[in-house]
Amino acid sequence: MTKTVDNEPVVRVRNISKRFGGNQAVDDVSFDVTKGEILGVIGPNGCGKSTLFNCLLGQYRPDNGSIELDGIDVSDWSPPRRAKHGLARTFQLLQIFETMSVRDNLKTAAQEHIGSAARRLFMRPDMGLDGEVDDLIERFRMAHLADELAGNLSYGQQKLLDTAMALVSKPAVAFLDEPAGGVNLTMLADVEQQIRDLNVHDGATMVIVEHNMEFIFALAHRIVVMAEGRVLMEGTPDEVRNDPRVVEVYLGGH
Amino acid sequence: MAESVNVPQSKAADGSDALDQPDFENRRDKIAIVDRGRLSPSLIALVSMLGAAVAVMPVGRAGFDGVIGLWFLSVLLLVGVNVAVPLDTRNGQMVRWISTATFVAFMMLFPIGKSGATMTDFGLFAIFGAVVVGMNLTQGFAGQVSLAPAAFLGIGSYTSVLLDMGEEVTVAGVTVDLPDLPFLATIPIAIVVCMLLSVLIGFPALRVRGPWLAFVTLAFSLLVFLVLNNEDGLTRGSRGIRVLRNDFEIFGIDMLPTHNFYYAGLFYLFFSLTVVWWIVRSPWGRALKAIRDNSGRASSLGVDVRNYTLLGFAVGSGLAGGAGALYARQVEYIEPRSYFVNQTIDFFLATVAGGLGTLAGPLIGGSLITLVADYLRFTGDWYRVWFGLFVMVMMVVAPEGLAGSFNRFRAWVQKRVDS
Amino acid sequence: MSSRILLRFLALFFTFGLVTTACSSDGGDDTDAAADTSSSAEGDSGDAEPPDDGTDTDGTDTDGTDTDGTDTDGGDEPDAECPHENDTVLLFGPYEANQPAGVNWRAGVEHGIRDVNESGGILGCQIDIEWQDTQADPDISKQVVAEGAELDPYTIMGTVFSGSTIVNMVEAQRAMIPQIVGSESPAITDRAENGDNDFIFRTSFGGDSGAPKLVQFMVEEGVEKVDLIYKNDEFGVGGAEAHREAFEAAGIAIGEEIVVQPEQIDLSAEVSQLAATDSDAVFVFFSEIETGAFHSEVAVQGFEKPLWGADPLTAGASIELATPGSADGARSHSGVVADAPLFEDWLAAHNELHPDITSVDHNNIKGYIGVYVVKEITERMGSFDRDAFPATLHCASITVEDEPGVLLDVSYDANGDVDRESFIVEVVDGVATVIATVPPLENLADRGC
Amino acid sequence: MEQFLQVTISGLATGAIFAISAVGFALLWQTAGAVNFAHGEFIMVPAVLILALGTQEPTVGIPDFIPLIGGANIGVALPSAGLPWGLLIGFALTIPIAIFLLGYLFKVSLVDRLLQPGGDDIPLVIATIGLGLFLREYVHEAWFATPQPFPSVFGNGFWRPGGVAISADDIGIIVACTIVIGALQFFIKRTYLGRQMEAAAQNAETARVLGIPVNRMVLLTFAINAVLVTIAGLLVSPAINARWDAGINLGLLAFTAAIIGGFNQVRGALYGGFLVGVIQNWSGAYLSTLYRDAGPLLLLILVILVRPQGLFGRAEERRI
Repeated sequence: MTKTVDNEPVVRVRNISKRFGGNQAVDDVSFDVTKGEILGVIGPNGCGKSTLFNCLLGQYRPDNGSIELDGIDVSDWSPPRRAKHGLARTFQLLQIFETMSVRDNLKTAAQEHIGSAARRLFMRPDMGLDGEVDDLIERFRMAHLADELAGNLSYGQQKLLDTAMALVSKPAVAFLDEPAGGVNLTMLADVEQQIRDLNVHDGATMVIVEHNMEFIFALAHRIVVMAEGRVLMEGTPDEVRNDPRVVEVYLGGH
Repeated sequence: MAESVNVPQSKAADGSDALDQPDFENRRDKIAIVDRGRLSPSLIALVSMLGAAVAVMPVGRAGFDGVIGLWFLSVLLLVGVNVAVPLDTRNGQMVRWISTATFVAFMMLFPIGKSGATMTDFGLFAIFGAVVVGMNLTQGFAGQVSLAPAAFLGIGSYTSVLLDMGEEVTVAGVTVDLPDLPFLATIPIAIVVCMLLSVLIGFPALRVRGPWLAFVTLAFSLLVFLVLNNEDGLTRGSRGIRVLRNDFEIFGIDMLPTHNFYYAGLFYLFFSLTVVWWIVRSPWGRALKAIRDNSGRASSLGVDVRNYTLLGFAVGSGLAGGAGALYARQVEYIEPRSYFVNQTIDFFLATVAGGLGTLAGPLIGGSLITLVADYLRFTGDWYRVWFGLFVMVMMVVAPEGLAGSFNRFRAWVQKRVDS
Repeated sequence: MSSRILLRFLALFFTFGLVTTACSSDGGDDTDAAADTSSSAEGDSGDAEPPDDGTDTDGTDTDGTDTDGTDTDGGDEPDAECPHENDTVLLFGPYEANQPAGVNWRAGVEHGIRDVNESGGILGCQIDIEWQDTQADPDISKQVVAEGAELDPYTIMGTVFSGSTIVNMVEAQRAMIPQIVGSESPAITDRAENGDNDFIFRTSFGGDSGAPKLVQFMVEEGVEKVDLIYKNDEFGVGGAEAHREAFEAAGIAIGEEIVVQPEQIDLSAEVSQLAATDSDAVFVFFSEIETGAFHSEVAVQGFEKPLWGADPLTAGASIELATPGSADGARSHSGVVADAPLFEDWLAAHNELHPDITSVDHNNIKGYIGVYVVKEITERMGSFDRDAFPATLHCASITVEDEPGVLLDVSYDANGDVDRESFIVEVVDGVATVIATVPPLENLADRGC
Repeated sequence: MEQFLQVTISGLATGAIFAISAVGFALLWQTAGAVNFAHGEFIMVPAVLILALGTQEPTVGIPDFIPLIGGANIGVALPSAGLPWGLLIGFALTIPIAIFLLGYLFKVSLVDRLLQPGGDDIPLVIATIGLGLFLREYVHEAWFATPQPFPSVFGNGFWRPGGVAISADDIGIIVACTIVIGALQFFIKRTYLGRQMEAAAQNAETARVLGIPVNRMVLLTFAINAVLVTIAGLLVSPAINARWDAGINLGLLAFTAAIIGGFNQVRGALYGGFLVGVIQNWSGAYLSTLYRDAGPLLLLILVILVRPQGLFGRAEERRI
């Protein structure tokens, strides 16, 4: 695995905490995301990974802590504003626009990042995105499905589309919540290949939450392990693999 | 709300995050998006509706003679062709354009030789149709219920009439001399005033998701009624204002006679349709559709849900305001009662019955509350009883409305033909 | 390939169908219109059939006398031929089928038509009427009158609701058809408001012509200062305005003025305000619903000032809605009162004809009188001349000697307003009782004649 | 001062009308997630039924349900013995009818079909607006178009202690309304059945796992609502008469009271109702009778904008 990672952090997460009633879902989490890397976040069920994502991307307002993008504090921004400035994401449960075509799904994901609101009203409907979107569809090998309604796709294809939607706008960092979740084995390799491809060729920076260990260990440059809302450890896949605490957490978690 | 039952909650006390909170349920609106914002074959459903209205016009209208029979036959054939030919093919494109052209031509040519009463009815159809088109943008495309279209209709009417009369008005002890503007100039002013007002009330109300806009607009429309009814110095209160269609001339054609005035309404209807069609096919429309499909996901992709929804609401209200300016001339007398909540309920039911999120749906709905209602007048108020029942049954059986049902029927037929 | 040809053919076909439809005119042929009329009259006014049948059979029964009548008339005016088919004259009646006022109006008009037809019709022509329901909705009433005008009726009889009349009278004016209405809003006959409408005529007082009479009576009763309470709609505001002027003219001071929302249910704040003033009397301008609540609340708070007001203050419906006994002592001015001894015979005949109508009121009488006004004016003109009708009726006086059917002497001013003898009514033991008769103003000269 | 007391007391009485109208609306919203825009009509229909079934002079009959069958006059006439027996008999007869029509049938035919977990609530809003129109126009066409007098169960008595007039009806409705809402609050919070009901409403899945018959609990909610609207019909109609169009205003005021008070609290409807009634009367007496309705409306808008959970609602339970 070639590691072409700059040391400059593009996203800086500091002391994020979030409490639901009596339950400390996320407890003082800090880490950096460096440009060009794939950062894996793992941990047993209920360790607060998705809550962390929701805090980072603005769906939840954290009790305290901050997130900086390129040195700008975006903690008070609304989710669309964060998205426009390069923080893209997917959700744990599949979230696509089922009644829109694959092509329209991708255009929707891309259009808000270019032009002004007025241009979006008065420009041609495709906003010059046709070529770009078609390229991506081609690369995801869905060209034959481009005009199909997204709801009619198979689950694996939908998952792939979901991931593609997070990446089509070329975000600074893409937060992917279980891109391999529920995808069958034949598609899995495909998903893995696409993600690596985007990372290597386009230099896309990604933070990936994943339960499929094999998948994440193969992809990630660095891995953050969470347990009970806290960061348990941080390191390369090899370090994580060999750390006894991780094993304990997983066994204890079950 | 119901959807919240199994959903993790935002704990933000002021709720400002809530609008952007994703739906973890894979949520699909019950109101299916069947039309996809294209000029659809459901136009034909409309054309046949109008055909029916023409054929069965009550008292003093044309009987069911040979010509009307021919018209019916044409409509039936048009419907048949629309059902049979797949839209995606080149023939399908042609069918679509023929259907649209037929509708436009019908609306343009229909008045020739028709009586004044018929055209009063069709004029009202054109104006109310435009209101329902706007309401459909708010409700069908932006996914928010506005219960203020009648209030905006009223604001539009009064704005336009007061500026047109150019009299002295007194509000809260302050006397202002209003300018005497030409009628045509007051229409855009009415639109802009309504849009500004709707932004003013919509911006805070759309902070959180839920039926809040419905409640706020309901309260707003009651307040508007109170102001219209009570500000005697401004609106002359419950006595109302007699409106004259006197300074309305386009290219030297006096628009005062009922026939000519119908064309003004029709033009405004086409204008509203064009605005909505343009928005729906533009990237804006895609964003609106994405919001309706899954607002949480849309917001995470950079779609500013609040702004888009607000703009959908504002444009819808603006269209109602412009329609109000024409409505005042159509009925030639304005009084606050015409803009009470029961008028809103009519618009609302028309929007739903016609078909949410479709382009032809509002036209069908508009014809239901004007043309068809006129035909059913012999039932007294019973038709309103059936209308209420019809809406309930429709929400249960076919929530996509008449236009949507037609599309579904068409899809069903084509599936059968294919296999 | 062939489908494209088919499509082109279809396109041509549609265009043909479209153009021919669009160019076909409607309502132009008399025969068509008449056929439509008769069929819709049968289909639509189901409950009106008995009287219709009655007139038909009466018509055939009394054929001989009829022709006699026309002969004598015809001697004077040989040209007078009936404007509509089958020797009839067609009227059009827009009315509120869902409101007692509208139903009563229709019953009154039908009663009048029956009586006129039995006595030979107008200039020998039997009256035929086409009814349409306006649902008490101004917009719909406008549409209904526009449609009705296309039947080319001789006159339009209705509507009763002021809010409707003020909207639909534009259509009658445009079609130049005289319109006889039961509405009482002052604005209807105000030439500044109604765009110089020559074709509108009342059958009873407008709020403004009734006012001076009542005020005169109040002066005689020694009232010096009065509080006004009225509801905020066409009826209340217009009425209050007319009475305010009358009070000022008569030198009665006006104390508190309180405006109430239509159909307001809680009047305690308003009543307590009224109780606190030093006026001698309270003048009330409410409809039945508010009046009922008002009587009840006054009884609870117990102030002793006499209540004066318009028709609804003493109307049967208001007394019914108020708590028992609370309406006693209230006095109002009424144009025509069904219970007046003068109308006893008329009332008996009316009840016989329309046994299903329990609350016969002034609207029935107004409808009845309206038909006879049309008859008398037409006979004065000697022909069914719609264009001359307004000029003839404006400033005309019709006495009971001229035409017994008008029940009371009546005179019209130049705007279509009426003046005649009227009544002061007081509620005694829960029943509205006439306590005085007020003579007409007889100042038509002041009102444009 | 006298006037202030007078205005405040009658404001409370009017407020009690709003409160008793609002409580059913709040209950359905809280426990079933159903926003019922036909709620005003739900109060009007039982009032009409009570009148039809129980007036001493059965002038109002059962309407022509189907024109072919024709009307039947089945009013119950009873001798009066100082108490409005006919009214109470009518009330008793109406309760089962209301539970079936406005509870069971409403739930089964509309709510169950239109309100799915995770679904949108707009279809139900639309359908209940249609239902409101249907009920209103049906009563209008089939029964009567004019307001019908409706006697008060508390009689027409009144007292004037210290110059302030208080009628028996005012006192009766304030007391009855407070008792009914208090009892409902007690039932939900303090009884086993009530807690089961609330649990079923808050998290259907968990409740099901815990063995609570969720469906039966939701049905119970609708039945309670039907009883509440019947009581409301009995209590409010003396003041506003039995009218086909009473539902429009009642519905609007019920929304206003429920939202201002906080719709996630049954108690909120009580406070909201009293608040709306008193504010209305105060603004009528001291500001302008023209804008007596504007006070509550402005308060409503303000509450929605600033504190959507209502003045007395609990923020932490707010559902978005």
